[in-house]
Amino acid sequence: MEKYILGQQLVNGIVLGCTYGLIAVGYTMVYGIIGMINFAHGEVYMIAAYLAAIIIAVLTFFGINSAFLSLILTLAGTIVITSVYGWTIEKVAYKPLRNSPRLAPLISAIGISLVLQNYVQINQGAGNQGIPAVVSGAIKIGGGSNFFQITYMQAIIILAAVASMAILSIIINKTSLGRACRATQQDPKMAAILGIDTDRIISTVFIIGASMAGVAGVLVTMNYGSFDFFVGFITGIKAFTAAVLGGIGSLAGAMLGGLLLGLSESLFSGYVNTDYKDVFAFSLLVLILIFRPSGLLGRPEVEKV
Amino acid sequence: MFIKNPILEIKDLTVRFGGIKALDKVGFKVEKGSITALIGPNGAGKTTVFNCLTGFYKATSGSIFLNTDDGRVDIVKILGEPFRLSDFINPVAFISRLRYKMFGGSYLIARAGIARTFQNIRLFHEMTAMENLLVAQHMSINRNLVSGLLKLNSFKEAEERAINKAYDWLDIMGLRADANRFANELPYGHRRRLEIARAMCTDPALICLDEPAAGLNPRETDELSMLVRRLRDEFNTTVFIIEHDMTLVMDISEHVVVLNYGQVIANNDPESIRRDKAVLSAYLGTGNDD
Amino acid sequence: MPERRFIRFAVLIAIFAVVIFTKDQAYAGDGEIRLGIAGPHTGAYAAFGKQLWRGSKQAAEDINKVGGINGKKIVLIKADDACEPKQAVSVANRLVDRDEVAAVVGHFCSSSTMPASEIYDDAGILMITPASTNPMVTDRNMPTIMRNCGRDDQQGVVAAEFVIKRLKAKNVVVLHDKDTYGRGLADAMKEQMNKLGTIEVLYEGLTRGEKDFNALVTKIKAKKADAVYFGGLHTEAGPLVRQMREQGLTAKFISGDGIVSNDFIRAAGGNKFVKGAYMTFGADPRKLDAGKAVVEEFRKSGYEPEGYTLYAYATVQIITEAMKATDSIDGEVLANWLKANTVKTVMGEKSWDKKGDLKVSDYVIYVWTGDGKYEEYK
Amino acid sequence: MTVSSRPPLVLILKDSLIAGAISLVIFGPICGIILDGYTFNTDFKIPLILTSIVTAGRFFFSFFGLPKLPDLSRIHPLANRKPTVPDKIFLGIVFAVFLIFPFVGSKYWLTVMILALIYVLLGLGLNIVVGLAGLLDLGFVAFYAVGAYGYALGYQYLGLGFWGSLPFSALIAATFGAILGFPVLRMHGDYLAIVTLGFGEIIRIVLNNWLEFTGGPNGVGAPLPTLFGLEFSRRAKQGGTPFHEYFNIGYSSTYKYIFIYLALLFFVVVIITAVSRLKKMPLGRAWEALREDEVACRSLGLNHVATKLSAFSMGAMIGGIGGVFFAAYQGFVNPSSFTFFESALILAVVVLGGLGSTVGVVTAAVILTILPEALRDFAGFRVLIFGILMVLMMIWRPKGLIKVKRPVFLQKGKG
Repeated sequence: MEKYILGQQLVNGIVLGCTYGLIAVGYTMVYGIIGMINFAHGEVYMIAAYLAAIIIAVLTFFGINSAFLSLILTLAGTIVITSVYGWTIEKVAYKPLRNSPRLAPLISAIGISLVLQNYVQINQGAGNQGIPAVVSGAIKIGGGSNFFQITYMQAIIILAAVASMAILSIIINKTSLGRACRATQQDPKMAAILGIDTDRIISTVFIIGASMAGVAGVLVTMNYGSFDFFVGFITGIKAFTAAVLGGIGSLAGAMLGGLLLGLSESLFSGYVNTDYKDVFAFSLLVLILIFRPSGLLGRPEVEKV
Repeated sequence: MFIKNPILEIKDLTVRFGGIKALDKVGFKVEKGSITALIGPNGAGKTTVFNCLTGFYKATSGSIFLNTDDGRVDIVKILGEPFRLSDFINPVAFISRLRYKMFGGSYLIARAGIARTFQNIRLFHEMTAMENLLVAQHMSINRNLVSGLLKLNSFKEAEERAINKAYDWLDIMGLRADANRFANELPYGHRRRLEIARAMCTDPALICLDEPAAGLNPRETDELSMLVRRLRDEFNTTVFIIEHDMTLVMDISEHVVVLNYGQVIANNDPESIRRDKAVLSAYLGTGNDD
Repeated sequence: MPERRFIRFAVLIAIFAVVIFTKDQAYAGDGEIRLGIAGPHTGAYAAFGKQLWRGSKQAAEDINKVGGINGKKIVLIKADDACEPKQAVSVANRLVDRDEVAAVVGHFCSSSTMPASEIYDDAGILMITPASTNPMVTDRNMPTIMRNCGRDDQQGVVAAEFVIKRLKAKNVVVLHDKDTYGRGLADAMKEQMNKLGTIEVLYEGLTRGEKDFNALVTKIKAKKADAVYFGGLHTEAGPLVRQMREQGLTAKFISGDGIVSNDFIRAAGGNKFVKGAYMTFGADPRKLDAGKAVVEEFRKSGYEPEGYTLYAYATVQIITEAMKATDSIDGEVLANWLKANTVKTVMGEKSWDKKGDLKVSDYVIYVWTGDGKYEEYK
Repeated sequence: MTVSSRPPLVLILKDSLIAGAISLVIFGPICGIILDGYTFNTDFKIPLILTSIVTAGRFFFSFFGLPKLPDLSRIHPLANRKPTVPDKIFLGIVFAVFLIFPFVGSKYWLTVMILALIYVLLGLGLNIVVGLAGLLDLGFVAFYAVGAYGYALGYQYLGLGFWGSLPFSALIAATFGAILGFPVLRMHGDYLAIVTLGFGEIIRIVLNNWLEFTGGPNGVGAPLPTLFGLEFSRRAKQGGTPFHEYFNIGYSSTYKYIFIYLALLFFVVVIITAVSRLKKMPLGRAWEALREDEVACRSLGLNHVATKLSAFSMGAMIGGIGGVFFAAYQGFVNPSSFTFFESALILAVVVLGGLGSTVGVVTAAVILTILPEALRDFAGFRVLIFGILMVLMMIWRPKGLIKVKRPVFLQKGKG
């Protein structure tokens, strides 16, 4: 029995971790490129949740019910629209503040997230929204009352996380776009001098981050079945924590941080106490940062004298 | 070269960055009241020496001692060194080590009497020249919160003194006009001088100048050499200087230490340094002399 | 020339200040009676704010149709506290001073109701909350603070009795959402259950706003629970019950009036998940003959009068009755009258004890049927 | 985009059309397709309106250029400059307005102004940490909470009154500041930010869960402040005589607010003076130097550890005082008043005001508190508009409303 419970807890943790990771990517990339905490990112995830539900509803209206098809279409549609959101947010709220003190964009980000929350609430109503179970069923390991399971939806989340990580790291490390990104990250001025259109790169990064949030939004919503205009906030904070934990600016770090956070949460609440699981998560963060001041995989900043 | 009364004693100073040895058993002394130059080709480890004795890098091994009029200071110790086995037998040593480990740090070195400037100027850019100098006098002026908040006379007087001292230094550096301008709006040469003034405001026994002439035009360089001499003659501060400009070095310094590949290859007076084969080969590349 | 600029600026500030701060002084509407509808009209709990608003609006319209209160029309004033104590206080002051309301319907969240009630008590204005079930609301003996809903301790008792006596549960898990309402409810239930000699196998709080309770559910599973009591709102109850079912946990799920809303189904993501979930709630007004007509009216306008809608409606009725009878808007007078008399409302006859709580708390058990409705559990 | 360099009309049109298309993608689904259970209703009126507004607006602006906004930077910060005569007049008028306000303003606005002053205090506190010492703190609400609970619990367990618990809470808050300071000393910039954020959350969660001590979500009642044993409540609750009975005048809760307001104003003035003096003192200079360049500070013998800690605890102390007043004004504290959003708001006060500028903090605090209240008439759109204004203000003045001027040091005797 015990080992099945443990297994289940590990599954819970990993799935939760993957969702954090997917969102953390957005934070970590944006931070890496313009060194700013994009507090509105969580809200993009929230918008994605709504879009997912809307698209599903429209699809069923047109009589498209095959799980596979609706999953793909929803993902595609959501990614496109959230990317537009990400792009617009950057243009509207951050680009005008490109060369101003680093806290200015932070505040306008907070403003934007207020705007998005209320914009959605006014249009879609404050109530809880739901999304029908698109994919159901589970892989059971063990039998009788002694088993632990991975629902297909959870499996999809894990796969999606792995896949998008792979794709992203290919983009970043192999393509010329990725090279431009890294160059901009190293030294925007120099990159610009070398003829890299840094504005375009920055927009691209926002688009990528937003589409990751889109993926997370769709899958997580399908997994938990419900959402409201407030889900962006908590998830955002958690994902940001994950990004920092893994070393903000590093892709793998985001994923690792996500998994670590997810596992620590589920194991702590599973075996110790749910009331204090966030306290534990944050204390863990503090401890790790004390011993590795720039996160698990973040490159340590050397004191240049 | 014989040092009768050293202010600085460096013994077997070794610094490793990962695999590479930046410094390898570097050892030399600096005469009190002298102008000593540390030269060597790029990457020879000059700045590393500075960073060690001003506490920004921790030496892998070796010792650094500073003898000021107020006594002898073990630089490595006040930076907080790793515990040794013996500490666990000897509580006193343990406690002192623990204290330095927790509260020690490079700032204690400045308090011990070493001031420095930086290769890439490090001023407080968003503050005025005046404030830069006042910050530097932080230790010497009245820091009592209450008297400050209540603007007691004791505080006013201390502040007055600090301001006057700062102005004196601005005069010496010929920066009086810039007193209330932002540091980052000063021209390059002025910044260099302001940084030296700031260092001097801490009343150091030993001042370490890291390539002070870099980026200065000949005229400014000449002024600088004058200045360095004044620092020593008028304020009897020992000057320890890293410089690439050989004419300047040979002109002002009485004692030259040459580093190459993290090792001292020569340690003598300028004249003999000029004629030193190792130095020549180090500078002229391969050792094919004559 | 900066000097002038300063003085001009300063004078501007002065004028500006005097203008806004004094403009909304004297503004006593004649021929109308104002009621403040205070609740979370924005923010995470706006869903409930909507219920309050719809209910009171309907009531006001109906009453005004038949001549209002002694000829005076009822005017409603929307007061948003977003369930934040800070905002609750300033909105309460606004209602008292600026809008000069005669009485207040609200607030919703107990954590807002308590600080706000201090203001109303101070100003001697009648406040009747249709939703704040936390005992402390009326236990602080404030004469003009009353409630038109049950208390958590009553509700918790009913729930505990049900779980132990009817469901015969052995391993009971008690959960709450760490908030005033939820935790109060859970504690009340726990206490009663312990009195009945059953000690819960697990008592924990989950975090509001989160959606993933899988870890907790797995833990419950490990405890071999056969009943799970949750003190909280549908926003968390939904995902919780869904994840229980998804992990193949068949334990009974019982909660309070925080999940009385079709949003509960959506929060759970489908009827199949909420089927068989129990909850404690006042005798369903939609079933009472008194309410039939009203409910029809709501349904005609395409709105299902769920949750607190009719509570709000009834509260407006109660205030109206009191004002008609006493022809006064003085809080103490109204409160005393209400505590002495019985009022017929859309939810049946209501009467109050000295503290301002309902004499009869008619909590009963409901069960969610598989078709998106809930019905009394016999 | 200014009037001077106007692109050709064709480009403008193309540009606006693109903007339109994008806004259609943005508004279309969310405003156009309203979810209703698992089905939906469509209403394409709103998105179309919005889209056309955006298109038209874009066209208008790129055609006529953006409107010029008034420039506030000429309003000199009075705190860190030798006040000249007009400055003093200005200060005097402002102070007078604040002073007479409670006697002319309505009670509602009085309470709003009390909140505003509380935010001024918080802003001043955070300004020391973020504005002067340059340490980004996203968990400042923690100290606010500590102060508020220090008052409420101090009364409950130690019987401390208002005046007693001011120093008490301030001290506790300062201690917490130092405690938080220690672990985060090695961290830089945004790592510090997230850790402080976590700290704030931890405090809130503990306050919420520790039912036995803090009353958990139910919160704790806080006593009303007293003046020489006079109470401002209708009935005496703390064994004193009610204010109105003492002067035998009719009871009005306004007295209570006036008193809190004036006491608060007093503290604000004191702290503003203190902070503006600190800036001209070694400690204040050390903070700013630390913000500018830590390495250089160390090379000058500045103990960066002590300096950072002092900034943290000093800021925390002021935050704690703010908390005490909040509790006194609220008469009740519970954890839901101390969420992360609160920290964000305080940070907004500081940044919008202009990092390091005292006048800025005051202005921003007043604006950010009055705004949401003034917007109440917009009911549902209130917070939306508030958010939009926040963004616009940031874009309008990225460096904050008020630009910091440095103090000028002249040598006595000589020029």
